[in-house]
Amino acid sequence: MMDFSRRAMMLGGLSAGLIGMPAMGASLPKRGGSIRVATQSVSTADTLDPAKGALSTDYVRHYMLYSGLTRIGHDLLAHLSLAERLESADRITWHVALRRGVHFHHGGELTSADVVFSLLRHKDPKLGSKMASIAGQFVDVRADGRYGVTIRLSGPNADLPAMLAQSHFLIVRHGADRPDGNGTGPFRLADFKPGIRTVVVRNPDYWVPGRPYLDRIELIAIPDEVSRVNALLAGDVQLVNAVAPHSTRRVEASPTHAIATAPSALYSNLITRMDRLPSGNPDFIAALKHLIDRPLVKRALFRGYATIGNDQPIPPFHPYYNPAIPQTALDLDRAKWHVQRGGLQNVRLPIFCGPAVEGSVDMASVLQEYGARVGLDLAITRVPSDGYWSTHWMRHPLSFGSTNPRPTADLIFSLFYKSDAAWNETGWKNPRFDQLLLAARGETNEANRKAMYGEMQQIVHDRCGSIIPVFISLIDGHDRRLQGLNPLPMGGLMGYQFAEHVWWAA
Amino acid sequence: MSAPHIEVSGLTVAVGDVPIVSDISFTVPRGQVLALIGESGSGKSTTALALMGWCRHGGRIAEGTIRVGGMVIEGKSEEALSAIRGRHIAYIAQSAAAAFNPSRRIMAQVIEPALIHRIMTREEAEAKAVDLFRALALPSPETIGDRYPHQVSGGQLQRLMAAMALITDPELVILDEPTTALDVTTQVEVLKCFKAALAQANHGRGATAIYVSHDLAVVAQMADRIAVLLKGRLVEEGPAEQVLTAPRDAYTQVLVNAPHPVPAAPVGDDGAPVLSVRGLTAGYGRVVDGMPQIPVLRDVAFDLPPGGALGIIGESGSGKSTLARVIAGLLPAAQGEVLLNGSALPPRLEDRSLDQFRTVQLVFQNADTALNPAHSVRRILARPLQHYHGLTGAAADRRVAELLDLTRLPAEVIDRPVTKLSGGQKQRVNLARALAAEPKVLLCDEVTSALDTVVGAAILALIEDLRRDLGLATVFISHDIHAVSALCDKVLVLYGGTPVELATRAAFNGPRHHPYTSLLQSSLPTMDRAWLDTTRPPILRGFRVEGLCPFQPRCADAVPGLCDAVPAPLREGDGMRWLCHHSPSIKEPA
Amino acid sequence: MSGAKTGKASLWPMLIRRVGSALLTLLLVSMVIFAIAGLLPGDAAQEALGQSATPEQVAALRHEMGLDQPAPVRYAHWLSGMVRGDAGQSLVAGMPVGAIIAERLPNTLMLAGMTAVLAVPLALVMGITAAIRRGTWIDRAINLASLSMVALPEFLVATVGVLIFSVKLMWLPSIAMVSAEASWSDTLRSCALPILSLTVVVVAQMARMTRAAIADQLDRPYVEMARLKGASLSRVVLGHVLPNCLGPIVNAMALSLSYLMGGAIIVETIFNFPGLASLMVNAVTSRDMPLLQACAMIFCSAYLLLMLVADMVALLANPRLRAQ
Amino acid sequence: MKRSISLLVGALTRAPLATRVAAGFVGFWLVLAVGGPWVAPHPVGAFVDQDVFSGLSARLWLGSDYLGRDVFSRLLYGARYTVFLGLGAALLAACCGTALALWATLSGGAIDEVISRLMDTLISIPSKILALVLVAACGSSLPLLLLICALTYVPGNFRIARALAMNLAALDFVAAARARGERKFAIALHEVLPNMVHPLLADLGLRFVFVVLLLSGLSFLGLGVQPPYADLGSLVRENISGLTEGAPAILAPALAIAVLTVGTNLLIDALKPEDKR
Repeated sequence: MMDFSRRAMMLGGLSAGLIGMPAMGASLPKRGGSIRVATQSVSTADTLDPAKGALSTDYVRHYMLYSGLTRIGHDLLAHLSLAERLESADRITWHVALRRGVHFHHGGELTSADVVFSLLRHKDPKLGSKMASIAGQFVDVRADGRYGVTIRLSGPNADLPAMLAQSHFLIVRHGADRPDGNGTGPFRLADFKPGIRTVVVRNPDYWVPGRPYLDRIELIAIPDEVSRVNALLAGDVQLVNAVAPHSTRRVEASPTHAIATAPSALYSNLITRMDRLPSGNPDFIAALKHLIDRPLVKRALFRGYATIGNDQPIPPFHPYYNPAIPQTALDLDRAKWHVQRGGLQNVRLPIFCGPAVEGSVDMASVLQEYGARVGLDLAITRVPSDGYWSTHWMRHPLSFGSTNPRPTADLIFSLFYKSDAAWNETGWKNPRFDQLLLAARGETNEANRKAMYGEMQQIVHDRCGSIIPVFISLIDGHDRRLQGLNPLPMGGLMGYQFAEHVWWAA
Repeated sequence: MSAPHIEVSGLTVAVGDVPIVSDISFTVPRGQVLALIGESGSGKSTTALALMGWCRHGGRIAEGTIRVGGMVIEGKSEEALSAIRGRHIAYIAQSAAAAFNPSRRIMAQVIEPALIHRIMTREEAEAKAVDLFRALALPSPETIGDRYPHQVSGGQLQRLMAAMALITDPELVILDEPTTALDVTTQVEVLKCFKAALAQANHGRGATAIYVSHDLAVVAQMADRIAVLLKGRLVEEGPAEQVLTAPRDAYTQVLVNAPHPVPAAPVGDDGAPVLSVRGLTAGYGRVVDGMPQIPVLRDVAFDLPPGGALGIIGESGSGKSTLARVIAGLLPAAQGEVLLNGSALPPRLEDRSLDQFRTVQLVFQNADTALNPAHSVRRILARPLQHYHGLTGAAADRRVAELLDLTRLPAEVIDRPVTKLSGGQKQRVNLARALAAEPKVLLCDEVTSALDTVVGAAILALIEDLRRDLGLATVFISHDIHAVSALCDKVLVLYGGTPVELATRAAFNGPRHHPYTSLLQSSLPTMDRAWLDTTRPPILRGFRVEGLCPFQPRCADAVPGLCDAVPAPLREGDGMRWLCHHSPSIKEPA
Repeated sequence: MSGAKTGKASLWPMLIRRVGSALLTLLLVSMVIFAIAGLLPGDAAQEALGQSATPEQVAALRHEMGLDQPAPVRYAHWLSGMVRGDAGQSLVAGMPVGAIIAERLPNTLMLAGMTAVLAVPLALVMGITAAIRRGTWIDRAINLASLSMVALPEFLVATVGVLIFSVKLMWLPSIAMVSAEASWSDTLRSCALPILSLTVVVVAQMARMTRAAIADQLDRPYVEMARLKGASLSRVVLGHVLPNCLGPIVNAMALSLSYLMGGAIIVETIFNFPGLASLMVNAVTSRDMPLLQACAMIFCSAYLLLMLVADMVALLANPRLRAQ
Repeated sequence: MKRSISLLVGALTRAPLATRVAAGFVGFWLVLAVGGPWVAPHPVGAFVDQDVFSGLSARLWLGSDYLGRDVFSRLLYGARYTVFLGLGAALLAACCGTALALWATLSGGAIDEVISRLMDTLISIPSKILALVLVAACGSSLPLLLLICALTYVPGNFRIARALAMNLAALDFVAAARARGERKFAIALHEVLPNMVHPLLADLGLRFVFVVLLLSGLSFLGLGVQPPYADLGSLVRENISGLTEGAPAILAPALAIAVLTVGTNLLIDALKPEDKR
């Protein structure tokens, strides 16, 4: 199990230097080798601009080419990267000291100008940054000498180091309005065809000595899961992400391949809109929560590659997890009682689900199956991925959402559960929750902070219509000769950052 | 005398267990021509093809023996038969237009038998083919082989097919109705060529031949022996002279005393014409100054009194059928008008009234295509009753029964699909459908051409009866000069779309004619076995020149410097109107 | 001969007429595409910014992309560009549409071409064999086999192919990796499975049409005549029948082959083939109208071109039409 | 109608063995499509097996699928969608295509040109992409699926029907009807259409196969029938990862598609009248 004891590091004094990556295989890291990696998403919108990264392929590409100020480690905490120091007294004004002697691929040393440019460009609406709303917190970003940067926030936020670890905030060369891959990352760009492939070669001048190990990586995307696994097994690619749970048997059956899995905070949740009826009826929500056979979902849908959830977004392995909340379980009698108490017999509601949300169609099937037994008529409406997020997600009394792991509990709660959040999926409003959330940001006492987050979890579990049956584990598949792959809960392919850590032991 | 060249005994060809022909036996001495004669469905083609070991429609030689020369035909494998077909036994099909491959050059097809059987090199075969073309009197024998089938005329194709058959010097040639699809004028040429070619075949020794035909007069010209088939059985076989002059079998006697139509009582030329055609010009393609791009009919005019009968004759392509289509409205005229009861019929279908439709009824040539194969007799007849008279239900049923009775059809055919009727019955239904409209004018377009002689004669007799009983004015379009001259009050002769003669029946049956009419009449074969050898050979010089006499290039009586220089005048007199420099009575230019 | 001359003379009006109706068809296609794409929820700006975008951001990007103009204006703008030969700028990739297409068109053409090279002769052999052996067990076997081929979902065919040839035997790659640098033999090997899968998809229909066209001719008198010359059935079919049914056969083939351009989406997906069909799907999901229109125009042109070629072949194969 | 049924039965009792077998298969599927759900041992979405992709057993005749549901029951439900959607779409396409073809043929000129161009338009937009757009725009529903499948195959049917109608329109019985003063509609309905039935029927059989295929292709793209229901093609698609282990969950629906489509076509082949080829 992971060790979460070193948690004070979220504050100013971040753990210095690099994270020692415990290798899974026995062999020692080795230089050389060329691999091909396949992720699951592809688009003509594939980009070299970190700010615009939207898909796993983008994140992987960006982490290969660029470096960030911080990065998330296996302890789920932020660690320093290009920043040598990242400090704040009030958590409003932060001081960054940059590592010296770091060079861009096309020459030129990394300076404060690059960082200021890279952070401020997110605020330009024309750019279309994915992090525009978060970057709104940057009231001011100023160069402080050649290697120093001062960031002033609109309010206290202890999680800035973790936020900056996201791929969107990777550092590009100043003045690069359309970044072309010129970064300080472990690999240099050799070929890029949007929607087709990315080829990178080893950056010999990488600022981390000895890294990376591989000479060349070709990154492609194979959206079809069966094809992706077939390509792995056929030896056409050496590493894939998002292996479906029922495909793991096939990978494990191959003597030359293995899967790498990590529990994660990724979840697909059933969203009941609380500002409408009957989905806002507490009895309706309670009935639904008791209609879900979580072990069945874990077993049948995810073949065990999941962690049972309890209708709140913080997974059991998270530092702030509240273990005191009782687990909700399948209870048809209780569900029926709620249905009758709420006068919900013969309610007919469509559940919007689709391939856009992993497992949603099958979870809806489970729900429909059990719902029929207690008198709820839930009709499955499967809609295509295309347009799902703009037209269906949160738009109906019952729909499914999917939330990727976020670096901090604050981010998850702020983005999806705060009353005024744009993505307040259920549309609930809980003043106590909002108050706790704001207080936790400025709270310096770690124990108090944990207690606050614990109460927030209890409130979401009891009152919110976000139904989270399980947290879905991340499953990568790889050639056994590819070593050093140490899964990270933040995302597949070691939180998309595998490139500089793995080596080829042929 | 040596053993017969062909010996067929006890031949039975069957499809499944149903015999098509049974117990056929005959012999043919080497070098002689045996004619197989009978009506359609009598099994004459089946018998002839069995000599090649070939059975159509899944048939097989069930019983009997066939010997050609020393060769056993029955029971041979396909490979062995392929070695004989086209090499020792050759076949000349009824319709050369269909039997030639439309997409390959003629020469390639003519020499193919020689190449398949590897008896000549390509060069030798082509040289021989050119020789045969010459012998068959084909125009430009050196180059005609380079053309495609659609680029030569039907009569030429039929001769080219003879060349194809003869190129391997076969010992037996099977001719399957080889002139049936041809005009009488062309038939004469082709028959002459065939006769000469057969005699010259096999390096002058002459080929043995089987000549299949329904036309006794044609057979009389060609055959040494005649075999008569009826419903799959051989009823009489013997020397041609004997069969033609002293037939023993009752059926043969019917054939020999060919049922010529009984002349109908003429109808007086009095009363206003029910149908008049004035200066009619029609054709296909864009119309410029009243002249279509491809003119088919030029300046046609006639009158038809109520109850009268007009015959229209001419070779194929002369525009006979087009005339019927123009009157019926299927093809709008470019110029001129059609008057019905004195008032002009709109040229286009869309502008005609229901009553105008009803009054003029067209009976199509081919009942096979004119009757919708998806329908029953009842539905076909009920439709016009409902359409014109609003009759439905029991009233319509009664009228349908009446129509069947009127056309001498048995009542039980009423619910049969038309595909299950015989040819004659179909033509009667075709006629009944027209009568259902209760028309005043009946346009009969070659209504007997697809029928056997006897059946056709019965149809003609029926139409004649109906005309008399119902007072129908009838336009008879036909290539059968006998029938037209017997039945019609007036005869219009078309040549290349131009009316060259319009004669009363008396005048038409008289001795004086337009040269083209004379040619048509003299081209009709007779039972006289010497007829073919005494007819005049055809003439062809130059091409038709617009404005001049259209028949001039083929006219035996054309006067150089006159006919090829001055447009022919329209002359009138003695019950005739004709387009010629010659006066019909004298053979000198007038 | 005069036939050849008049044939040439009548070819031009026909071609001009065809080009005219082709332009009409292209216009119709672009209008239909524009209209139905208008039904789609969201637009390129929204899709590009994703879920997190604020309305102000979307509005700004929309203005940047010119999406704030009314639909007819955008269509007219696109059309006028098209008339000048400018397919416009991709809204999403920020590159000229022509450049994106140029990346993929050769791939699709190569895949379609190679499939045609394999499928057409195979279909001809199957169809001709079945026709020659009409009514025998060979005919029935080919009929059954081709029907079964038509009946199997193409993703199943492709997946079975991958499992056997890539995963099990490791003879062929499971994904198609085409790049300009790869040698011909590498490309061929890499595309072998997609080509085979597509061949299975199209060959059956072509073979059935070939057989039907030939069988239709076998009852013609000229076939009997050729047989009575002593020609074997295979000689008759190859030498006599085939030239006469070239028209319908080529037509059926052209129809099937036109499917290879835009219909190959499933094969492209399974083999990760960078072709036009997946590009078009991509254009739909990212609401990239200029790209979508360009793909539609290419598919439509390919279809029209194939049909034109088919008609020309039919015309040239038929001396009667040729001489008109 | 009664007459055509008795004709069919009569034809079948006299038909060769292969035809009767084909008819048997088709009849079997029709019965399943209508009655399948009543026979199904388990509800279509019920999770009845702990194991996934299990083999044949006495309890689960055709094993379990990728989620542990009963394959046999799902197959019975799936047959309904495939048969009815397939037949419905093929029939709809045939009706529209033939009606347009008759209209175009008998009108000729500009109307023919416009309809033909419209058909070209429809045929040159890839059907699966059209489906993608329409489903994204209108949401997935059975009527929409039916419409998409029908729309896809209208042009193909139109081409064939137009060629047939052109040939028929040149025949004398159509000229006879025109000379009788019949209106276009009556000519199309009474004279031309009855003679197109058999070739169109053969075409219908093939279109049926294509629709079944298109449906499975659409399910591949996630545009198919709504879960927990699935047509046969979707069953193949959702269980495709069982292919390596040869699970009945994928083999059974694949086989079912083959039997259904091949059977339909063999039956239609056999019903072709002898005198028309």
